[in-house]
Amino acid sequence: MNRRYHLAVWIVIASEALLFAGLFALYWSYRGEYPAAFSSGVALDIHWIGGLNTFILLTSSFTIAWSIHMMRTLRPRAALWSLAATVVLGLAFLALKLFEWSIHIHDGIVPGIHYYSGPAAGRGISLFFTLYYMMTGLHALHVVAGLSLVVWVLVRVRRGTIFPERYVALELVALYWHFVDVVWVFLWPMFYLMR
Amino acid sequence: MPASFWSEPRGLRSWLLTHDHKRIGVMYLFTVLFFLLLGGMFALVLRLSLVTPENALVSAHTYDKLFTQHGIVMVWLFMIPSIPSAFGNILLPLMIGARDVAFPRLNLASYYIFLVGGIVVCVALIAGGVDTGWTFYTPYSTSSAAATNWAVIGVFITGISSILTGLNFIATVHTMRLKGMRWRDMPLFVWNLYSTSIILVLATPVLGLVLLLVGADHIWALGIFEPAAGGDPVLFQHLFWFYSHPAVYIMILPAMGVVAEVVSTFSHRRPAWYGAIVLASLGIALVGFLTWGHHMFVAGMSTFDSGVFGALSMLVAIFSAIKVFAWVSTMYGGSITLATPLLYVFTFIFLFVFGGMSGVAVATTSLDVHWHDTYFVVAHFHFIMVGGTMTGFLAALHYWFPKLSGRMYSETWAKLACAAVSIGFILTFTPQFLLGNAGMPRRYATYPAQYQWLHVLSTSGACLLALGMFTVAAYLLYAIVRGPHVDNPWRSASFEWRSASPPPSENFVDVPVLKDAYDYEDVP
Amino acid sequence: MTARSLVFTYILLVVLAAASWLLADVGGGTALALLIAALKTLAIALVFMELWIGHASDRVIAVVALFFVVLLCAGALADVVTR
Amino acid sequence: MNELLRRALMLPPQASTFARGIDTLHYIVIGAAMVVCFIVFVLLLYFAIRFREGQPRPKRGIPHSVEIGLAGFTLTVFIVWWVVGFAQYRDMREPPADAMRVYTVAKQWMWAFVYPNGAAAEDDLRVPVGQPVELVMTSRDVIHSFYVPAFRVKQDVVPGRTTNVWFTANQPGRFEILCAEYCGAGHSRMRGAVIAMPPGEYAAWLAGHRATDLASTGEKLAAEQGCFRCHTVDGTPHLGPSWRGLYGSTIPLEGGGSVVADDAYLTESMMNPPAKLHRGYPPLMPTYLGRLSGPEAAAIVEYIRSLRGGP
Repeated sequence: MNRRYHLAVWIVIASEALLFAGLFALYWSYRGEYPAAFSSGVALDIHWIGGLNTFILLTSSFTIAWSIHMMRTLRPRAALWSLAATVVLGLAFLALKLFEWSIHIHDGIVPGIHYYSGPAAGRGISLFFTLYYMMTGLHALHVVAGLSLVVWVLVRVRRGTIFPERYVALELVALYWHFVDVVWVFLWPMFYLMR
Repeated sequence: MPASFWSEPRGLRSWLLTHDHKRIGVMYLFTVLFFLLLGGMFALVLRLSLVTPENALVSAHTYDKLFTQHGIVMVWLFMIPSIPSAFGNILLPLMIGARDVAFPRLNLASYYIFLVGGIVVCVALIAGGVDTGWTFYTPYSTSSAAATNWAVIGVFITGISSILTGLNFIATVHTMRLKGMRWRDMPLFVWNLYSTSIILVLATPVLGLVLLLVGADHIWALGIFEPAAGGDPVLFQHLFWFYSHPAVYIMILPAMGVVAEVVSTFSHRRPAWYGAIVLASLGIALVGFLTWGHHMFVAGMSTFDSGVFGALSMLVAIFSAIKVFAWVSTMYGGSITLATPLLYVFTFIFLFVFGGMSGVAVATTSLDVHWHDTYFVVAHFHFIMVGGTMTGFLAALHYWFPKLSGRMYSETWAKLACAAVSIGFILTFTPQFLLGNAGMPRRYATYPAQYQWLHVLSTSGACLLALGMFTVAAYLLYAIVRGPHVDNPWRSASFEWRSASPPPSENFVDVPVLKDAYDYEDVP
Repeated sequence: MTARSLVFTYILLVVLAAASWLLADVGGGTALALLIAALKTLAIALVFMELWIGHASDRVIAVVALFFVVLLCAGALADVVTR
Repeated sequence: MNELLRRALMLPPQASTFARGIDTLHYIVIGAAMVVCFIVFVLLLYFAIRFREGQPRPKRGIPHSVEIGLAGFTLTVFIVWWVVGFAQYRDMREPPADAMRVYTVAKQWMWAFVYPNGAAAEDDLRVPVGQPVELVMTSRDVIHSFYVPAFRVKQDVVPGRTTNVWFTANQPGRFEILCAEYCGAGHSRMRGAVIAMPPGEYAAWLAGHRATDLASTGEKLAAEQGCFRCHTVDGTPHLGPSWRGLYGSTIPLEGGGSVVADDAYLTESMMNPPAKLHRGYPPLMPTYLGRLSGPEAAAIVEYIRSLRGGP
């Protein structure tokens, strides 16, 4: 009976992946057209926030996978705690992301090619940052969506409607959360590492 | 005999909040028919305005809005949802012996999302109209002052609806087949819907993204395709056509499914090369994603890419050719009854073959340089869309009309209408091939005077086509009220004909027993 | 999946992330960073998303989706590079 | 035969060296389409009559080998068409070295040409018969498409970059230029003409229009360097400020202050654009250091000076 739900979530993941594919294609094409501008753009990004956020999301992926393992080994309380950890980590990611954006906006780096007045000059730099805001913004939206699903599952675990005999909802939300993490796994090198 | 799904839970509320896939399919059918009427009206005014070279009927700006809105309404509000969402919803569960689709509530949600999307597009038509062409090419679409935002949001919403429909169908086919029904026992219509759903799910998100980028550019001037800071409009075309070429296969694959069923039923013979048709359907779905570049041979794309996309486009054409050979071979050695659905299928095959070959002609790189964006291309895709999907839709409408209403339409009127539609179509679009050869570009409000006689011919054909369509509507409505009662007029062996016509809301009264969908010997 | 495999995968992911970061500082190329990202994706998909022990159709969906993402990027990039 | 088919299919006259080859491939592909269509339809009708209800039915259907054979044959034919088609396409995309370069600017609903000798023309392009002509095109606003049906050539004109198309007229005459990419209300009025003239006549016409003074050499150089992609000459600002009335005016600078646009400022802006950036324009201009010699830069400044008068 659960087979259709797993299939449905995998199909949602596939279509969300294609949604990001459009932006990835734009990023790589513009990087092909303006390699220098994109390198100087990456150099301008705040690297410690990027690195820390990667660590946070990887850990949150682990904690939600761990909560499923706990549920399967009949320890719903431990599952609850690791779900709580996932939520905290997710919120930390969002906080760091907003903090990073505020720094950028303070430096004059804003989305939209006509408003760009940041340090680096030349063709393509404002494209890099417009893409940066669009891709990290869309990803942040997906983090918020994933996080609200995790909170919803956490509440149902606490209320006991999700218990070791029936926890398909937890598995589905975990799948979606892992997908959101995988998108960040690709975003991180593109915006923070590829100088 | 249990009451049919039409009357069983009575009351408007039971219809508006139904979970029954058949009722949702019927609601889709009527919504889609309304949009067909709307799009058709735009087309008729377009054709009438083109009768005079200096276009006395409408101003150039109004003409631009007309062909844009004709494109948007017909592509997203009729062609894409017509066979999958309307007939697919009604028949898919019946054909695989299932009680309902995998996610009934999601199915209802997808109908209402489609309805909202359609309404928002209509708001765009009223709030100043859209004049960017259904392709929304930047930088014109991001700089045009018309109500592009409304149309973009409306189409985005219908996109969400088609993703949900695709998801529902894939889940249904994977998990809800009757016990013992293997993949190779499924009817070909289900296989074609399954391939269409793969494209619906994978291609529509990219359209959603591109439309959001155009909308965002209007509201916040993001300028991601803006040449001012190095943006590249050709990249918009890459993303748009990555969706829009598979979208044309979303339109044709379900019609191919209908043709496969109709040919098999009216030849009373198992479909020839069943495996080849299934592989061709999946092939079209997957290889269809590789060929989008043939829309951009003269758009400023590199020669290398033009070569690669040209070759891949030839590959995808071969799958359609295999299907045509398979249909024709199905008729060899059958016992054929010439009913209207089969006549529509003849029209389909004739127009689809010529439309498809003209498509291969335009995919041949050097020929496309002369023909791109001319009336040759307009004629090509109308041969496939109207000649293909529309005749497929009409064949489906006639073939499953007894199943849905339990009544029979009058064959003589139907054959007359079929003749009118076919001749009207050929009269409308063959002159446009010649116009394209002569070099008349598409989307032209005024044209050099020497082409006038071709346009007059084309407009007269359009009127005949419209007349044919209204005749179809007339005698079908008449048949609903006064048609004689029938149960399985075509003596089809397919699963959906095993239950009563019209079927009860739980589809099969007794647990359905697995039978071969194409075994015509043991039909009652 | 067993507890041990979950923990081991998590450590592997962190190590790969750290390696990617250090290599970038040293001036590692684009391809290397993408390769490491692909490895991390593989680890997450196979272990955390249980593709390894899941149904074959889930694996097919994942592979087809990934193929089309790469296809779109490659098509657009190839055009820009060879223009 | 070629003339008969061309007239039957209403193709325009074959006025360029490409036309004949393309039309031949056209006849083959469309001929095949008609033949296949006819065969399929006749087969359908024959089957419909031969195997109608009640007629004796053969036991075995059409074997798989026929299917594979037909599919294989069709694919081979399609690939052959691609090979021929792509070869022709590649020739159309690589202009010969000795081609006459004409700079073209497409603007919402008109075409503007700048000849190699600096003479400018609108909507009508005069070319000598037999001489390869390469158009280096850019657009001022939206995507247009340069399309001459008689030459069987078409190329989109994309704003912000240059695209090329080349052709060789093989007979004198007036061949219509049309815009093939939808570009707004005037899309169907954006028509011009390529007037192919015998070489002698063309030389005479050109003599009458030769421009030798420094300003027009400057204009030619500006066109060659692609300045017109960002700067207009009719006063309307585009990606960069317009040159009309620029010389001698005081212009506001980014980050405050202003400067008189004299020879020194114009030359400096060419060599180091972001030094004194005109307020309100994005810092997009690449440097021309090493790409423009002293006299060439002076010629362009002279051309800008010639535009200082009223519009």
